[in-house]
Amino acid sequence: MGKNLIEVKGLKTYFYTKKGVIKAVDGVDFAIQSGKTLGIVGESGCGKSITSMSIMGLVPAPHGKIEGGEIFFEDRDLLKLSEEEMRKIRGNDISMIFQEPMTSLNPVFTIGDQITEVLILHQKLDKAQATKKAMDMLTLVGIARAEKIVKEYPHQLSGGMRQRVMIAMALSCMPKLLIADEPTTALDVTIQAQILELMNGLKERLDTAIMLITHDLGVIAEMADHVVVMYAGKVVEDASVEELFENPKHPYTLGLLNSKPNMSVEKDRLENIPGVVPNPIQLPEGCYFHPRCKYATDKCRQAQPELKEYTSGHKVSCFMVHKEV
Amino acid sequence: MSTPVLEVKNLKKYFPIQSGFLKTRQGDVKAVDDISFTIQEGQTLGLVGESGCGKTTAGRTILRLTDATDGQVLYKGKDVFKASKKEMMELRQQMQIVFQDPYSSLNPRMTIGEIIGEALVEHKLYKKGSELTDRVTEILELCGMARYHINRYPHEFSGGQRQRIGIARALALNPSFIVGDEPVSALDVSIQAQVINLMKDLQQKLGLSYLFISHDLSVVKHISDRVGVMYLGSLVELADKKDLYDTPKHPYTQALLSAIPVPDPKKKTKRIILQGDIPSAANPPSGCKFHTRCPYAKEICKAEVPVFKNMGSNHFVACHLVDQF
Amino acid sequence: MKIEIKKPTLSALQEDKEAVIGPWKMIWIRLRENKMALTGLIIMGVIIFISVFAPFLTPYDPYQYDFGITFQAPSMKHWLGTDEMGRDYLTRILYGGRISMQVGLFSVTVAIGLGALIGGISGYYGGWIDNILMRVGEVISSLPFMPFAITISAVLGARVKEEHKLYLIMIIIGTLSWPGLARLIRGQILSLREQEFMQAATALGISDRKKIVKHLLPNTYGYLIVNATLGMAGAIMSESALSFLGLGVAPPVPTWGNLILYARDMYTLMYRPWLWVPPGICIFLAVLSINLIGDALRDAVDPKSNR
Amino acid sequence: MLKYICRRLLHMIPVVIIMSICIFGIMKMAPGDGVGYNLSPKATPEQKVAERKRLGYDRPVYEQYLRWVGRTVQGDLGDSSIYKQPVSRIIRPFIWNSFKLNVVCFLFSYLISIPLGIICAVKQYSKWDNFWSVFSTFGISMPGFFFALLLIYLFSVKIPLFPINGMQTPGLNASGMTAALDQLNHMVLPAIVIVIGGLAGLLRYTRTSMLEVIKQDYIRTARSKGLKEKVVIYKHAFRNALIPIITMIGFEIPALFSGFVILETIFLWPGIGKILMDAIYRRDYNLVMALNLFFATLTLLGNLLADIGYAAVDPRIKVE
Repeated sequence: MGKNLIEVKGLKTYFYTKKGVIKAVDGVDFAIQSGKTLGIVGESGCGKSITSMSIMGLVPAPHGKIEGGEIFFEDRDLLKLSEEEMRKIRGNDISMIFQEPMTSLNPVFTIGDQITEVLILHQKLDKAQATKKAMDMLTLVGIARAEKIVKEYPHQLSGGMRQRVMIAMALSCMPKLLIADEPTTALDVTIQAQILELMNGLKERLDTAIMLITHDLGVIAEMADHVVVMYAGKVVEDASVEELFENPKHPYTLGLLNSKPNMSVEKDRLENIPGVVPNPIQLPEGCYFHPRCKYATDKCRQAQPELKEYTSGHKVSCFMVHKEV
Repeated sequence: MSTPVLEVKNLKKYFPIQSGFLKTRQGDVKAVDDISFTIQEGQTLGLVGESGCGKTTAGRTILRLTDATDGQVLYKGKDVFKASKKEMMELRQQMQIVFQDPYSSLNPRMTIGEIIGEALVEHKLYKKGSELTDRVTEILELCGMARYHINRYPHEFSGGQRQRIGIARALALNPSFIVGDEPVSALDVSIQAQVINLMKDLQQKLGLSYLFISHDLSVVKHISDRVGVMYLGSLVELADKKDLYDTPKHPYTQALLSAIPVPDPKKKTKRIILQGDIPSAANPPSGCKFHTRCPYAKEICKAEVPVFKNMGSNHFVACHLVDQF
Repeated sequence: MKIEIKKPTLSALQEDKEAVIGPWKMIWIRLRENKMALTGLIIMGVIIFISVFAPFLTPYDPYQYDFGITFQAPSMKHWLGTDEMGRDYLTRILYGGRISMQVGLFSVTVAIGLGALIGGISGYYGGWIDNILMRVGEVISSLPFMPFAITISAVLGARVKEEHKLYLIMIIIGTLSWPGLARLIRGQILSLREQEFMQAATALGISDRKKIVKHLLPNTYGYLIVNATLGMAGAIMSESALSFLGLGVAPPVPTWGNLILYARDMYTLMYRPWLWVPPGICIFLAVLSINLIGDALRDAVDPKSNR
Repeated sequence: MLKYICRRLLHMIPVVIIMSICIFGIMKMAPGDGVGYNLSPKATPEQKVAERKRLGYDRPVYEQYLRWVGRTVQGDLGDSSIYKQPVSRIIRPFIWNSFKLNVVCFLFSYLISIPLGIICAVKQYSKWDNFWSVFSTFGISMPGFFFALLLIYLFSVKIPLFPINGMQTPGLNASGMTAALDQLNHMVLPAIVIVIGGLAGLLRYTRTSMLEVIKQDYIRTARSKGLKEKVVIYKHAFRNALIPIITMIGFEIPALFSGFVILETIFLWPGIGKILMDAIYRRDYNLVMALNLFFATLTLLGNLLADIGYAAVDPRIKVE
């Protein structure tokens, strides 16, 4: 076991809206080791993106607020840092790529401007050095004709190319952690394959830890070393990737795995999870998953299960799994 | 083999590119460029391809939602494009469509009852009144919704429910053929499974035939009997599901299949990564449109358009080099 | 133990107790929650009330002159004094409100009617019709509004009877302000036409007429109302400005705009503020309340907040 | 870029043609035959016919139109009946007077409203933002002429700080600095009216477009790079918000001139707005036509400038 690069403990991020409080992230724990990839899986609204924004210190104010918890990054609690200190970490030690490559780049600046901006800011390079480095980075992410691309604007590039640019930009300061929020969801399958291969290759070369957020279990299996499954703002299962796919324990994880048609196993019907994701303002009593869980008992309706170790390195948050019913 | 419900012969749909002061025609986007296939009664044909390959346009042209440039579509032997206004009204009862976007596909100013019942009144099958309400209720219940939903508006429903309403609307006229235009792509995985199961159940109960358009190969595999693969407006391969997925013959299909991330960390197979981006449909490559990205491309591929030929047991492939694989 | 949930509509069941909220009701609820809009609605309500019930609120006739009591200062008998012909000034303001609001309303109706019709035709049919209509709109919106309105009013005004000038003003304001609206409606229809529910309507064999009446138009009402509201504010302003220049509605018919005309007399401007400040405040309040309502409506009908 | 400008100019040709027809048509509808002013009132019918013939009014309308266009293109706008001089010569000083007032106000309202709008957007819902929101709603609801009258009443009549109207103190025979200051003093009140009116609208506009931009994904990207909030707002967001603002500016230039008509009349500022009113009251149709032509040209120029500014800020425009 390596050392933890980042450790999130009891993170709570709430949003205060007119209709009530949304507990977008409600007590989340996980850790990522240097150079490893952690996959965070969950459906829309489970709080996975807000978790990443909390780590970056970019929870949209004034509605959103981090209400509790600690985020240790190299032994420093990010939540206790000043905005000034946090800014030195953003884009430098921790950087991020987003789901929508088409809208994540500023349309009125050239690709070169946007990459060199980070380098000039964090690495204190001058314009010429930064431009050279930017071109190196573009070459690294597999963009030929880098010297031409730096002078182009985002609208002149395809979606796949833009995501490569985003990656080049995010990696240009050699961050220790790269947060990738659904990096391939908006891309076509063949382009997705390109980007995933690129990310895997770069991870090995640069020794960057990756926090990969996705709803696609296939991508997780492909990329991650360790997996965290989230549901309604909570972690429901936490295991190594092999363990999770071989021995999924939480009914939600099971449901997720079974509801995706499998290419290798022919099934007549998909096993689905009935119902819908609960309204974040009126979360059900007890275990948040119980209204959709076919094993739910009275206890599940009343008390909230804790995330506890099931076997070594495999944590589950379910009464049934821990035989506490 | 039963009788074909739908025969598509050499279907073409070109969109003119206009520009300049006088809106002169500068060329064509060949969105659908000469595709042919048939769908048997009670069966599902899956149409897969990446964005911009023309699969959506194909679906809409078949239903005559836009006028075709050339070609023929026969519904149970009747030429759809040559049908008179009156004949078309009858055909509309037989052929329906379910859309991708659960938000824009329902008119926000109409109640669910109006959305589903509208066509029944228009086709003079029912008069407004309790009988109509009963029929609408029946359809709603068939799709897993309830009677009290009738007076509600679309904005009150979740994505999955909206998609059910979309299906209910399509079923109202009792059609026998339905085009599903990415009907589950906008949904979360667990909701996707619900809608796919619903579509399969309805197919069995009502003997429907589907043209299922999707970019998700695993979903298509699950629901289809036969699968066609499109690239830049053309079909490159068309075969029974098992043949296509087990022994893909076109290099594009092979790459596409190998590009899908498999939700099994142990199966990290070596994948074929296609280089480059999908070319623009406004300016497609000469010869075989795939040659710019094909790992096996030869001189002939740049010069000649490959024939879409039957390789036995109705397995069609458009590739010069197919015999070498 | 196992609990099977048969239908995936549980959360919908829970919501069942709530009343059905239609799109219009939702707009109304959002409007009611907005304090600014509420203020606007109240001011507007008062203005409409006094305009409609003017005859019952004052014992005087706005046209009844009495040269014995010209230019009196405000008193208990004449709250805002009298004008140069001895007419009760408050009465003239009350009746002036009627005319100003009418002109505003009719001008907007003309503008909306033309804009919706032309924008609708342009958007729905496209092609060369669209090209020509939009070019014409472009020309009209390139005409500088005030100088043109003044010129037309002066040129045509000389050919029109004084009592018909009212209608001339309405038509001038209306015809000069439709293009912006037409462009908006056109854009709206173009984007609606591509919406999947329009495709669905085609697939269901819904007739063209019904597609327009039931699917297209209801989805543009929101925008129309917002623009009608904001347009009315503009129309009231334009009318008052034209009348102030003596090129709008001509006395003796009172409007808020031509009542301020007294201020062009230096003596009145300096020593009889009650003869020009009250109508000015009336215009300001009317326009303000309409703007407040319009702004709130714009937020309330925004389809993005529907999701 | 040059090609783009040429294309925009080409695009303007039909607009100019239709516009000139409109102007000509309106003037043709004017009462009277426009012959009067060159002749003495006692002119015989024969003299009138001769004069009509000399002016070409006996020709078919389209021919008159073409002749008018021909003359206009050559810079001949006819004679003014008030001033008995060629229109093209007399309007020049008036344009200059309007321009002086306009440029000052224009720069002022922009310099104030754009930064204010940005701050309001950044501090959305703060007290500061609320104050300016209310201010701008009041500002756009206030009829300019009424506001002008109020200012005159308050600051010229009640507290005599500024002159009531005019462009210079009558009888003041000064030059240089004194004259300039005198003129500046006369400009204060009209300038306040215009600046506040323009500011209200523009502030709102800047705020809205800034708010729209701040929501975009690329702003999140900029923040995630660790950029200072100032850089995020003033570099990344503002550059994008500028695109709609420039369009607005294009429309605003002629609108400011338009608003002048009323204000110049109230303040007796000898600019083109005021002489338009004089010309209208005294039926000097050649002058009216020329001024309308000037306003229209200005509008088109404003649109063209906006298009160019647009292309300069938004790299996406050029490739289209």
